[in-house]
Amino acid sequence: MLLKVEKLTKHFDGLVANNHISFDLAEGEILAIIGPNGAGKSTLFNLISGMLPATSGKVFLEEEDVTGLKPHSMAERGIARTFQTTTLFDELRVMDNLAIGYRVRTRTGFWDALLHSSRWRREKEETEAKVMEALEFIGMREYAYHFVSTLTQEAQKRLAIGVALMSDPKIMMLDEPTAGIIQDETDGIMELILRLKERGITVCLIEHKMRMVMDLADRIVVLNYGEKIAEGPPEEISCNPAVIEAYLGGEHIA
Amino acid sequence: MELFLQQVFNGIMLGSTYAMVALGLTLVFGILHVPNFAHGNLYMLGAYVTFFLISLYQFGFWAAVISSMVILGVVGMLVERFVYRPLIGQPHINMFISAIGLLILLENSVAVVWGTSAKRIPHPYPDTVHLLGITTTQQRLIVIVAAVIMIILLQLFIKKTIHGTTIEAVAQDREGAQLVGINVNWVSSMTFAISSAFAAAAASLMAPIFMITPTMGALLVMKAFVIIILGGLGSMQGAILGGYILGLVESLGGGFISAAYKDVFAFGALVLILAIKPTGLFGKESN
Amino acid sequence: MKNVLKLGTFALLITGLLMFAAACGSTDQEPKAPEQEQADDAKAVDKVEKEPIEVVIGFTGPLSGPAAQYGKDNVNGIEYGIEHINSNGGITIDGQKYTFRLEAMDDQADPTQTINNARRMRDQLDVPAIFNPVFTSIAPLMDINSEPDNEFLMMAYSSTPAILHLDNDLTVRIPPSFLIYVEAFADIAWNEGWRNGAMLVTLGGYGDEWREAFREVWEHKGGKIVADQPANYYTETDYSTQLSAALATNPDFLLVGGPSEPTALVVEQARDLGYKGPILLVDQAKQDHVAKILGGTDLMHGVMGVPATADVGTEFAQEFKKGYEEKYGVINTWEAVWEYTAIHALAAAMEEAGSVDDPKAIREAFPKVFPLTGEEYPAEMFSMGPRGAIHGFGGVQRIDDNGEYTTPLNYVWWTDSQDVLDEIKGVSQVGQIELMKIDE
Amino acid sequence: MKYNKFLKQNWLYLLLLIAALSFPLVISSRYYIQIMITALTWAMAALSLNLILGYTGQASLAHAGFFGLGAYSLALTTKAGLSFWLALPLAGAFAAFIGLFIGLLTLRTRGHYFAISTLCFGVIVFIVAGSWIEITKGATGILGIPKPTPIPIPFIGELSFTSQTNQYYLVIFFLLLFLFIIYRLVNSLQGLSFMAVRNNEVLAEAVGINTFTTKLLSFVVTNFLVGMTGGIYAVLMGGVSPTVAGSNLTFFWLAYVIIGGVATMAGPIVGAVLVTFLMEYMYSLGEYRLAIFGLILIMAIIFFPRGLVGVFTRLYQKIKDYFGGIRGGGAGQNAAKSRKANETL
Repeated sequence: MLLKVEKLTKHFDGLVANNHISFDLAEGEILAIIGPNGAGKSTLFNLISGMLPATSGKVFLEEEDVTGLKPHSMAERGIARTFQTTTLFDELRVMDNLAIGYRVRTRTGFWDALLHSSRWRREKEETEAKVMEALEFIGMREYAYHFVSTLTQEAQKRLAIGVALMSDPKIMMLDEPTAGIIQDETDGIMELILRLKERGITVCLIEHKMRMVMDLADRIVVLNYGEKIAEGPPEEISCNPAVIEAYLGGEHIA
Repeated sequence: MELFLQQVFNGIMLGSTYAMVALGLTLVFGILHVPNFAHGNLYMLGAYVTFFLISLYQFGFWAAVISSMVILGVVGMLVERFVYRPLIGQPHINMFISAIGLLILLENSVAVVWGTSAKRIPHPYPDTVHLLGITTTQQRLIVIVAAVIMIILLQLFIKKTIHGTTIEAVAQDREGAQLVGINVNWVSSMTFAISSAFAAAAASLMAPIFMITPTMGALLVMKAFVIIILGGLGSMQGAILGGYILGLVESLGGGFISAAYKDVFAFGALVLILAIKPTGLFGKESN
Repeated sequence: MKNVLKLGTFALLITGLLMFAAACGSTDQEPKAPEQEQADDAKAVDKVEKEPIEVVIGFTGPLSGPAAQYGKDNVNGIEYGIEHINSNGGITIDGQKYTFRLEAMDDQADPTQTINNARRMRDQLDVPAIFNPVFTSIAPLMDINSEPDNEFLMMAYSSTPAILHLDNDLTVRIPPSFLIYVEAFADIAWNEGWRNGAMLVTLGGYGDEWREAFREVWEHKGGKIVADQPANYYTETDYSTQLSAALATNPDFLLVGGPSEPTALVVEQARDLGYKGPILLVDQAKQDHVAKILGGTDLMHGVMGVPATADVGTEFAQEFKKGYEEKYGVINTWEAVWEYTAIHALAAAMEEAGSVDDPKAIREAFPKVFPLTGEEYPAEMFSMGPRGAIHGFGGVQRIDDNGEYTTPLNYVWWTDSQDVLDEIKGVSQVGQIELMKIDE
Repeated sequence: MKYNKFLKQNWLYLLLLIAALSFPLVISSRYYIQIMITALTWAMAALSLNLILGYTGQASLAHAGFFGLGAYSLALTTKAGLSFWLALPLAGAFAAFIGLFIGLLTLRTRGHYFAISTLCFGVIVFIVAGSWIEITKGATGILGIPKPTPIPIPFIGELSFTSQTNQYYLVIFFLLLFLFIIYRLVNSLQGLSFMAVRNNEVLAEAVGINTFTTKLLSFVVTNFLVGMTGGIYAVLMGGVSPTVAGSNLTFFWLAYVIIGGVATMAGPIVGAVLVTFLMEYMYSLGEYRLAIFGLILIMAIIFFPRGLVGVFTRLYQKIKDYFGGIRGGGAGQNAAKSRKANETL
């Protein structure tokens, strides 16, 4: 098992956001996490990636206990993530954003920078090459020198995936990669995610667009009120009564 | 034992100033997130206005105190409108710079207008009082009592009036308050007015006991920041309690340990406590 | 477009400010450009009655910030002195008349700004002498006042003994060392039979040295310092904490002091706390100023400090006091008195040296201008020590239990020679003079 | 060919460098040279402040505190007989070392909390400098710091630092050194980490940057540089007193950075030189001077939060766009913003 989540629990001031959630992530698959608003999906992401400390429960990456590690250590170990509201370095250019994404794989420090050591030169060239490759991969070559704030929503979503990709992750956790963009553009992002899979990257994504989830995911985990209520392949989930109840119930309340 | 009681009394008296100044500051920093570093200078301005009214226009002490509060309230509103409101949405350091600019402006303007020599307001209540082995003056007792009354009045204002509850609403949820139709700009203005008026009240009450100088608020504002951060941003109870505690710590620490280093205790405590709990003693974990 | 507008507004504002600055500057007498001065000289030669030449004297010190009033007292003294010198026709060297003007610059007691100011005054106004009243600024000035072709006379106003440890040939130290008061206070206190002293002196370079010096002298006598509770007189507003702690030790006397205003507050707060014993004031605080702030001597029974200048007793001193208060709206302090006399000494030294722009010659001529006595000056100066210290009295005065000032005691401190004492008694206008020897 | 291109791109900087180097040769006034020495010393302090504040986004208000630590360290070591050239890096190292501890304590806080926390530390340094009389000599300070040890030069004699002109060159030398260090640091992958932290700490952490150590590195380097600056200041003034650790200095340096242009190489220098000269020029305003400075500061931050360098770059770009005319859409806007990004790759 690449990633193993065991009974992960999070309380906020007595409020239970995640309750004993367990699931596995196999190498090379695309796992989708779905659930109504407030089901605790993003909190779960935050717990796995180390942004929030879990109240209890454990996370294993390739059998190693990685519970409670800082986000940067998780990134170093190969878990990259994106955020629900597109999060980029908006004061910097596209290429700088990507270069920062690769920073975790480089070691250039104060003295290297000051003395222009061989490592400084090597890593600079390495980073340049990686950036070019990533630009190619996300299809944004001509935007290299643009500022993030001048990009369209869709391009920003692509770039966010590109930044996460830069660290050569084993697992990419994408939090609603298509939120806030139109249908045509969604297809482009879907295609990008499939290409990630082709590269051998394991994907774990939170998504609301059901069609996309059904097309993409190998397996689905369903959360409701912080509990896991179902897990299985798409066709099984789509006719699971508990899931339908959760979604329909949710609709009714809304 | 007598000395101990005397120092406790001194501490409470000192704490009254701290509590009132910190309370005003917690309104603007804790609620509006404006790091009003010039708060101590508004305090100083309040003392000068009182001095001016008493010495030039022969106002009675209490009339001068109240007038000074009103005038500083207006000054506070102007400060909010022209110094801080234009900077909303910019990096937080910008408001800091603006506050420093205001601090320099106020301190030096006062020095130009009223001169740099220390000013004094004659004691309205100079008689000495003996109490439980403590010797003090009526004025000091009045300061302590008046501070308590004012703090209670402010609490009542915030809890019981519409204006007060809107401030509390903005404090708890700025966007939410905006959504339900509260005019946030107006609330900001009013908060600044109350905050400055409170500083003026503190300064005016102290004026007959202390010297009035253009630099009288410089260290005070830093202490007020220490108090509200330790007491929890935006928490009025925290500010009040923190104010009295700091007053006591200083008078007992200064009296029994070291007078030269007494300020180091307060500032050192802040650095250490923030190191252990980066969001302050009563700060909350954010999601 | 909006940015251009903003930039325009900003530029306009700045320009406005600068013009305002220029306008304000021009209300002062503009320093003469060198060419103009030469032209004046040329003209002067033609005339039978030569036009007086204006000599600019420099001052840099705190005129804003916490120590601003201290700086202003100094400036007032020098300025008042210059006014009198000029109204008496200035000085005359080789038939040429010279008048004076003071250029006072603010440095907020920040040594960096002190140096900048000094450079500026040397460079643009060609000042032959610079007054400074802050020890931490005087020291770096002594670092640059001997540069060849750029010398200036350091007119140092500091009673700190440490100043004489700095070797400098172009320095004049104006006030006497405060060690006089330390010795005198200790003597008097000891003779009164007091043994336990509590100190509540200001923090800062001056206060620190004062406290330490007094402790040394007092403990040497066998007395005890039962409490040492320093407070920063420039920033603190309430001294109850320190006072309560100091008074709890039941001292025989209290040594307090810093600038006069906060010192008055300390005296008042000490009485409020029920202390009725004697209080000694360090020399920075001025007794009659403190009394004025406290509305009389009611709270000051048993206070001992540096005498008020009026008690030099001469007609001139009375006139000086009145004139000064009328002109500046504040009581004249010791700083004002010493600086007033010192600028007269400087003018006399220039006349004696026959030069207004050769600091070395002026400094060498300095010892020859004394004595300056109470008939014409508010302070008396008798001679100059080898390291540039002016020899004037240090005096002590007490307020008795009825709130009346007693006759001050003055000390000849630079020598133990009875002859010198007799000689001085012959010219001095003051009453009681005692002998005391302090290292220069 | 290559040199031609270099000249074309950097003519302005070369011109400024030549102007700076020839300044004391052209200007004979000791006053102006002194002001320049002051301005450039403050520029050094502002440059290092810009590293933590501008590039890393952490408002350290303990800057004067560390400046003071460096100054006192140099005063004590040179008075004990150590050569200036050893004492100076030691002063930097001392400030950096204390900075490491204070960084460990304070860098966990963010935004206003960090600012106030560091400000408190600055005030502590100030109080201790004034109160720990045994070491610091209290408010009087330490006097008589010897001038830098002369550097022997074969055949010519030696380079001493007693003259004002040589002191000016001493300052210029260190200013250029600082510029070099900060330029190299900022324009590297390490610098990119700083900017990532400034721009979005959460994201930076998520993409694998250890934001805490990144901030700590920036803080330590900043304090090393400002500690050295304090040492230089101490030797130039020949003495130190607690004023060198006063938070007023921090406020002024902050003003230089902001007025000049935050997160730009030139900004702190432009700000320091301009404001220092402006304050000297406004001298005749007397007491009004500081009040007006306060007013200028407020207006500057409201109208030009990006500082003068930002304004000039934009104006320059506008003029270029106007004459260039047929540039691709959006290019002008991008280029105008590009002052914020640095040529990293």
